[in-house]
Amino acid sequence: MSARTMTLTHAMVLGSFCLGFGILVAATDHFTHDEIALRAIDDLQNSLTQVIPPGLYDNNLVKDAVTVKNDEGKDVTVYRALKGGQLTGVAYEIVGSGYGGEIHLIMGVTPEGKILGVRATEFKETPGLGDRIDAAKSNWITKFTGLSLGDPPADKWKVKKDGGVFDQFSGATITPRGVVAAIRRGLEFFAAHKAQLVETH
Amino acid sequence: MLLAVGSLVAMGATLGTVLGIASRYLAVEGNPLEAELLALLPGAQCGQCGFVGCGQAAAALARGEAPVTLCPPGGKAVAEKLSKKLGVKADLSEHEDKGPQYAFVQEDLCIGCLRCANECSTDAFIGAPKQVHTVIRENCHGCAKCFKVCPTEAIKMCAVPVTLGEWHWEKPGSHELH
Amino acid sequence: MTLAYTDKSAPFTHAPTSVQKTMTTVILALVPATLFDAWLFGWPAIFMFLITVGSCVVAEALCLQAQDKPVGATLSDGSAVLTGWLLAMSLPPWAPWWIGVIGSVFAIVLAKHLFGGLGQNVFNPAMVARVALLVSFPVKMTAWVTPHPLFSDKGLSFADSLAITFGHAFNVDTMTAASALGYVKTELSRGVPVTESVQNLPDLMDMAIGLHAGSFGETSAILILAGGLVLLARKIISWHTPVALMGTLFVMGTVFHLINPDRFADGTFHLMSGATFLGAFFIATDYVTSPVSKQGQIVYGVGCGLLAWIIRTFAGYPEGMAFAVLLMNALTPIIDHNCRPRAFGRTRKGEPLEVKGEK
Amino acid sequence: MKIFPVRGGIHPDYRKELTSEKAIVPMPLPRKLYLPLQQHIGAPAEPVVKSGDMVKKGQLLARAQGAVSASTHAPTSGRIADVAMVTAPHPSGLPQLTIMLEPDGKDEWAELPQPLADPFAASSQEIRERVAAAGIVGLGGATFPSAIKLNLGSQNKLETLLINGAECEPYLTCDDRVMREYAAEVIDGARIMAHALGTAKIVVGIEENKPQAMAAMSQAASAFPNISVVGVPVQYPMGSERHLTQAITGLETPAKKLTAELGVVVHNVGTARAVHHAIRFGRPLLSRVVTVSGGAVTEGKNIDVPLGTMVSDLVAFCGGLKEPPRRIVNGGPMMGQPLPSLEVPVVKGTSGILALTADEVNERDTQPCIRCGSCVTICPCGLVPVEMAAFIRKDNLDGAAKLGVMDCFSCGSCSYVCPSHIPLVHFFNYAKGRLNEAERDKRKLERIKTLAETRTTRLEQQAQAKKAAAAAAAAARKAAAAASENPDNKASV
Amino acid sequence: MATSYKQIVRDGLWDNNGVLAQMLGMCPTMAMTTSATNGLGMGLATAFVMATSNLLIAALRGYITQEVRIPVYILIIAAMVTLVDLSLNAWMHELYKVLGLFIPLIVSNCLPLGRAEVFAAKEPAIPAFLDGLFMGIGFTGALTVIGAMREIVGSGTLFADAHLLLGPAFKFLELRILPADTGVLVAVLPPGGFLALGLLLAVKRMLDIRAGKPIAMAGAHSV
Amino acid sequence: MQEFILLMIGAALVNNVVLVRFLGLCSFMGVTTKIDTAVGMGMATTFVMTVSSILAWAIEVFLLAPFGLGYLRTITFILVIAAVVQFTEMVIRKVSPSLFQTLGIYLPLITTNCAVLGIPLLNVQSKHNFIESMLYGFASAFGYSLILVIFAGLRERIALNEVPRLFGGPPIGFVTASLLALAFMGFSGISAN
Ligand SMILES: Cc1cc2nc3c(=O)[nH]c(=O)nc-3n(C[C@H](O)[C@H](O)[C@H](O)COP(=O)(O)O)c2cc1C
Ligand SMILES: Cc1cc2nc3c(=O)[nH]c(=O)nc-3n(C[C@H](O)[C@H](O)[C@H](O)COP(=O)(O)O)c2cc1C
Ligand SMILES: Cc1cc2nc3c(=O)[nH]c(=O)nc-3n(C[C@H](O)[C@H](O)[C@H](O)COP(=O)(O)O)c2cc1C
Ligand SMILES: Cc1cc2nc3c(=O)[nH]c(=O)nc-3n(C[C@H](O)[C@H](O)[C@H](O)CO)c2cc1C
Ligand code: SF4
Ligand code: SF4
Ligand code: SF4
Ligand code: SF4
Ligand code: FES
Repeated sequence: MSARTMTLTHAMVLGSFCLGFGILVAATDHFTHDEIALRAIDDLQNSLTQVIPPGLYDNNLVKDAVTVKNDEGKDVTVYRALKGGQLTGVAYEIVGSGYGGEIHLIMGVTPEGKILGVRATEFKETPGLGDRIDAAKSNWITKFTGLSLGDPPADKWKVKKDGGVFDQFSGATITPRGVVAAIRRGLEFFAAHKAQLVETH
Repeated sequence: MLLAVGSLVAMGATLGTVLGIASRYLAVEGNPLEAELLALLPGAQCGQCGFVGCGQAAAALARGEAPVTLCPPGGKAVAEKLSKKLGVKADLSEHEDKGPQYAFVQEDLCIGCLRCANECSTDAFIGAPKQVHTVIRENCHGCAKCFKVCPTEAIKMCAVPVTLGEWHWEKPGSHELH
Repeated sequence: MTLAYTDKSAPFTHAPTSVQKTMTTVILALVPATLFDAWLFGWPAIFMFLITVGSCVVAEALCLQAQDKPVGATLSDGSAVLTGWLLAMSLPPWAPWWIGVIGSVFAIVLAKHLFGGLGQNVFNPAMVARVALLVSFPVKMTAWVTPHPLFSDKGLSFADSLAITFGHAFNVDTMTAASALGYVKTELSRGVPVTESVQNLPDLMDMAIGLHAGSFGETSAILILAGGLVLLARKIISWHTPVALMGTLFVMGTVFHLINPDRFADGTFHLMSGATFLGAFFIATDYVTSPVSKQGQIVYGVGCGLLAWIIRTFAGYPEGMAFAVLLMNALTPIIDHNCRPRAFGRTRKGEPLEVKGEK
Repeated sequence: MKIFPVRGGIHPDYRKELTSEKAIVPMPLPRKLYLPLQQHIGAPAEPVVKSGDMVKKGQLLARAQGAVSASTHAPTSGRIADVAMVTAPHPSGLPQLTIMLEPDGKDEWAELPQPLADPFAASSQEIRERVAAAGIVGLGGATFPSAIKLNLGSQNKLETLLINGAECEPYLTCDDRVMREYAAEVIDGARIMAHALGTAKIVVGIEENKPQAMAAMSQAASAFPNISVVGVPVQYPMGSERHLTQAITGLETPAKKLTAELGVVVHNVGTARAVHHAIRFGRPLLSRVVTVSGGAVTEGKNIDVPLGTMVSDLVAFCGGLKEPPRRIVNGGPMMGQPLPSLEVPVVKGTSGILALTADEVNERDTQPCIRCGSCVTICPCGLVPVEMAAFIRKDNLDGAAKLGVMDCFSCGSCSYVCPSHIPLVHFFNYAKGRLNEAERDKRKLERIKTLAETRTTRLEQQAQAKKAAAAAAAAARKAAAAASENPDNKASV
Repeated sequence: MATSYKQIVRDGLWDNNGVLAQMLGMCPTMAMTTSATNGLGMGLATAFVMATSNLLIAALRGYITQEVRIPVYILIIAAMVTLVDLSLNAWMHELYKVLGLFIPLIVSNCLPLGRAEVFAAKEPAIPAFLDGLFMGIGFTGALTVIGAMREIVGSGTLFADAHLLLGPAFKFLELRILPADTGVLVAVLPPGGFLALGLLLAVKRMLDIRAGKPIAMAGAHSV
Repeated sequence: MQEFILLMIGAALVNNVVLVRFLGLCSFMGVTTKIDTAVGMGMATTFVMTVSSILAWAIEVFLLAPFGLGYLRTITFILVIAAVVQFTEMVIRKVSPSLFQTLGIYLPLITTNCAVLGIPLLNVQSKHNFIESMLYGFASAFGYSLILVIFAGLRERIALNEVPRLFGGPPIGFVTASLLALAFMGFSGISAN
């Protein structure tokens, strides 16, 4: 075989394998694409219902979303719960910084600024120490339900070690500190953009 | 979908071409390892390894078809070097040197047949036909080929004695092992 | 007969040195600081110390036994006692008994005997244990207590002490205090500048004498220093490692403090806190895990100082010496490889020197 | 004179007080003398006498052979009893060809060469020939034939003759005594050597723990402005020529080179005295001063011993052993060779015979290396004994060679300080032996290779010639055949 | 040069186990073994990919030229992985949520490629398939054991959250070995991973010595 | 500037590829018996990792993102990396046979060195731009090489030890890696503040 046809053979072999497996993968994508999109929506729905009690809304939470810029200029997607056209609550993602990096949380708030619920969705805190912010591991995170900016007072929105009211976990103050701060910022975000969020379309 | 398959194929074809071209221009001729191995062998071309000379022995080593302990004249030292070069862990303890040897012609038995001199790969023999032969010790590497062909068993393989100058200390602790 | 005389080459005389003598000297140098801290922290500290040293010795004996090595002869070299001793000195004085036991297993089994025993470990056993404990039990390992001197009115009764070490009757939390480094770090993370938080710490004199919270052996800088000077005088250690280590730490501290006093603690603070002296004189100097040449020891010391400062200043853990030592332990083979003395008559690269031009 | 610092080294317990005040006494003639043919570095000498010959004192017994060698002479008059294999004063315990001489008790001198009337008028060549004829070798321990060293001036521009009176080995006091008692002879010998070498300056380096020797030598040298006697720090191994050169000149001898490259030649005091005897009286080297010492010897002495005396006779002269020794050492305790027994002869290189007790030797079981680095700090050669030994333990000799084990001159300092009592020097000696062996093997293999190649080409040429011959023969045959056929053809046509 | 089936099974499960003998696929072995359940999940996904890719490679190897073989093998493996990833996401979403993170990483696990080069490229399809399968199962076993070691020491539990992976029926597997909050945290952190594997290798060696097998002091890589 | 430095320190030390991210472990264990080999492998990997970070960035930005082909990411990245590696292999084989001899089967294995795929994926995940991708790829590879060399140094020393029989070879290697990872935990939490 001449060197040139040899080169061509390589190209052909690799090309045809790409063709075959490309088709295989693309076909799989074709058949799973819609299904996967649905699953993603389900997931979102599931986490939203954790912070907004099911009785509070009759709309499609996932669809009823607005985008608001926060203080840092980042877009925040806010999902709105409506019951009979009336706004009953909003939910949005907040990010705190913990020991192992960012902690992603989702929180629900009533139009009055009271917390409906908070859940940690994604974090890399140390197992056995910082992971107690996970509702599956401890009920620590549920204790925020019902609180608001004034309750407790603003200067008490801290962990006990820093002179606030919230328990830290023994030996892991950084995680709770990050979470408490994030929730407080989340409430402040709501307060700042309340007008924008509450108005119904 | 078409896009996905298309771009993948294009990529595959391109990479295949690049590799094909590369394999053409970057081809390696011969086996460089072989030359390196050959350099390590004694080069006595004595054939004790079962190959026709060191060149073939090196080729076999490079192909992995011969053990690193193949070369008796090279002894442990060469075996160690080969195993290092090839990254092979050889059990060299088995390969205990019998110690260097040299051929000694018992003059009363030698009939001057010249077979030994013809066999010797290093021309270590002096003597003419029908005359008693002797071995130049420094030229003999103890391969014992002459020993094997001598019709009168006039050749003795003797261990090279240790002299004061060549003696060295044993490894510390090796006494306890004995 | 022949072998009996000629089984070994010269020299046929030997300096009066031995491993046992070396280890014993180091232990003796530690005694004053140990006694002081035993008094300062009372019975629980004494229990913890005895448990740690004891379990190190037991662990060593078991490891030797398991490998059919001579137990008595090897134990008497004193290295296990010393490892246990230094481990105890780097633990919180009121640590529960199992901290000492688990630490000894880390130190002796994991860090030492898996590698072949005395002289063959690549990481400092005591520091491996300390770090593994710190990482595993961050709560217990950062529970420093304020001084409770024996025979003083703050001193604890024997029974209470037993409860602290062996039970959980006592709520240690009520008397904990942060170590100086930990305090400054926590305060900084809340936005309190260093200049302010150091105001609340004991003054330098108290820090030097040791009247403050800290690990069992770190508090009394002066007594540790005295012990270190004894080692220097007896030529057990040389000045290179400690001086390079403390010098670097001090320089880094001072320079950055001058740049931004609110963010960076000053050099003296770095020297006086966090077991700097213990680390510089007794831990970084561990023969086995540090470079053998003087040049290498200087590089090693500078590395330890630099890393300790970086970890103390920027990283998650308040205490950096142990990590710094371990990290430099890891670099020791590379340092040894590159910092060999220049051979007589050769250049640094190993080529024979040029003959100097004729005069 | 400014003394330059020297790196490394140790301060062992010197124990010189055992013999330092013992004046040199002559050894009575023993019943039999054993004179090995190789008492020097280089090729063994060739015997010129045979069993039964009668010889006179100072008569040549064996002649130097080859470029590097030294002759041996009869230390006294008597009968050659035998020339046979006798255990060498060497740790191997291997035998060595040795001339045995039975003294007749008359101690009759042979006819000696005429002394040089004025050595300083003689040529360098002449002095060297005299020194060679006298069989003088370096008495500082290396036993290198001195005549060859005296020739260094022909290749190098020499400035200084350094007389090595350091005697840094513990126990040994023979050089000390020689300097105290025969200072004038040493100085004269040194002047003769300097003349032969062509050096203007002579420096005598003496460790500062020998004040009397310093005084005696200074006194003897006071008449000669070109000679300076300097004290050097008490620091083993100050006696090593490279280190002594560095201490005195501040210059570092490049590896694999001689101090001569720096313009310095080093000779031992004993060598200088032997040269004095050879040139001024025509006497060959027949005896040397030996320190007998050590805790196991009844009475330590400095003795002028006829070469070839059995060590057992020497020890008996010192009152025998008072307790069984742990080691018998030929030389000092740091660098000396252990002897297999007392039944070996004193040779030219024997500076001391030590019978050491177990306490003095202080041997202990080896413990694991704790990497204390002492060996690295003290190594006067700047090597890393700990790493070299670790490689050698794992039989990685090439690794050890890369670290410079061949630069190690076996001074023993590292073994001396090692708290784990690791026989470091023993490891290095072993490695050096193996590496030298490998080097020899390699040279031999190379030789074999060329021989084999020569043979192959020879055979090829022969084959070619044969083929050519065969072809030529065939062609000739063919031609002949053709020639013979053609007529047939022709005939048939 | 087909290898006997018995040999394939033995090699995969123990003698030439991917983790314990060849020491390939180390990354998931360290990263995915903070609990027994994680190890199990990762192992199963890998086993599936290995079996199918080995099968395909062995079947198609006649068409592959030497110069492009590695890209082709990788392509096949990557396609299989993507296939698994997408399918799980679409149709077994709960399982996907547990395994999802690990799946793309299988591509870069060197064990499948190692087997492709060493085995599938030389042997017929069926043995190749079995080799992939049993190597995968052996891999799963090793990961599960390491995961269990780390989980017990580090968190005091065993097979926590197994029901998420295997279904509610497997809730009985979930055990608590030590009292809550008494774990040695370092075990679930990076150092614990290396240590667990080191100890496991020593255990394997001990068992092999007991069984009288020759022990290899080095891994697959030292030829 | 400061953010680039932090990015690089983070990639090289704090989130070290080998000890924290657990990527590239097979070659980490395989080629670290000698310092020289480790240096060679480190250089080869650094080259491949930097180049593949750049190529992956290009594929992501110019092909996958604009056309919504995210599901082809793994397959395209790995394909390109495999080709780069094979190319490197041919070059080394040609240029330095002895290096080829020592790196042996590791060269093809760089392809499956998870780090070489993992780092480009992390780049995409962190939405790094061109410069950041390149720096991140290079710094990670540097961290990888650093650990390789340190570890090789440790193993060379341990090779001189009398390690208990059960632990000789790979087991003690892993124990050493464990302690090394423990030491590197000291860097955890390094941040700018
Ligand atoms: C291995 C390890 C993991 C840690 N993980 C966390 C964590 O997930 N969350 C946290 O807040 N602190 C974590 N820490 C940080 C220490 O526990 C730190 O000392 C503590 O958060 C400081 O708080 P304190 O004031 O309660 O001592 C961890 C520490 C270690 C050693
Ligand atoms: C470590 C060591 C120590 C030495 N000590 C002495 C010594 O104390 N006195 C001495 O004359 N030669 C000593 N030598 C030998 C000298 O290096 C040198 O060979 C000798 O002085 C040359 O003189 P010579 O040829 O006259 O013997 C020593 C050598 C070494 C390697
Ligand atoms: C071998 C051993 C290991 C232990 N490990 C831990 C541990 O990792 N963490 C811990 O908090 N207690 C440990 N303990 C202590 C007991 O479980 C102790 O009762 C428990 O810590 C309760 O103490 P506390 O709740 O008062 O802290 C251990 C005990 C033993 C004997
Ligand atoms: C000066 C000196 C310092 C030492 N420091 C330590 C130490 O920090 N940690 C330790 O475990 N052992 C230490 N040792 C003891 C000994 O070297 C240790 O047990 C070995 O590391 C075990 O192989 C020290 C010994 C000496 C002589
Ligand atoms: S045995 Fe050795 S020397 Fe003889 S031919 Fe074979 S390789 Fe060459
Ligand atoms: S043994 Fe015989 S044939 Fe071999 S080299 Fe010696 S003399 Fe020649
Ligand atoms: S002196 Fe001995 S113990 Fe110290 S480093 Fe050297 S060999 Fe090791
Ligand atoms: S014996 Fe060699 S290695 Fe040891 S100190 Fe002397 S010169 Fe150095
Ligand atoms: S699995 Fe990551 S390099 Fe092998």
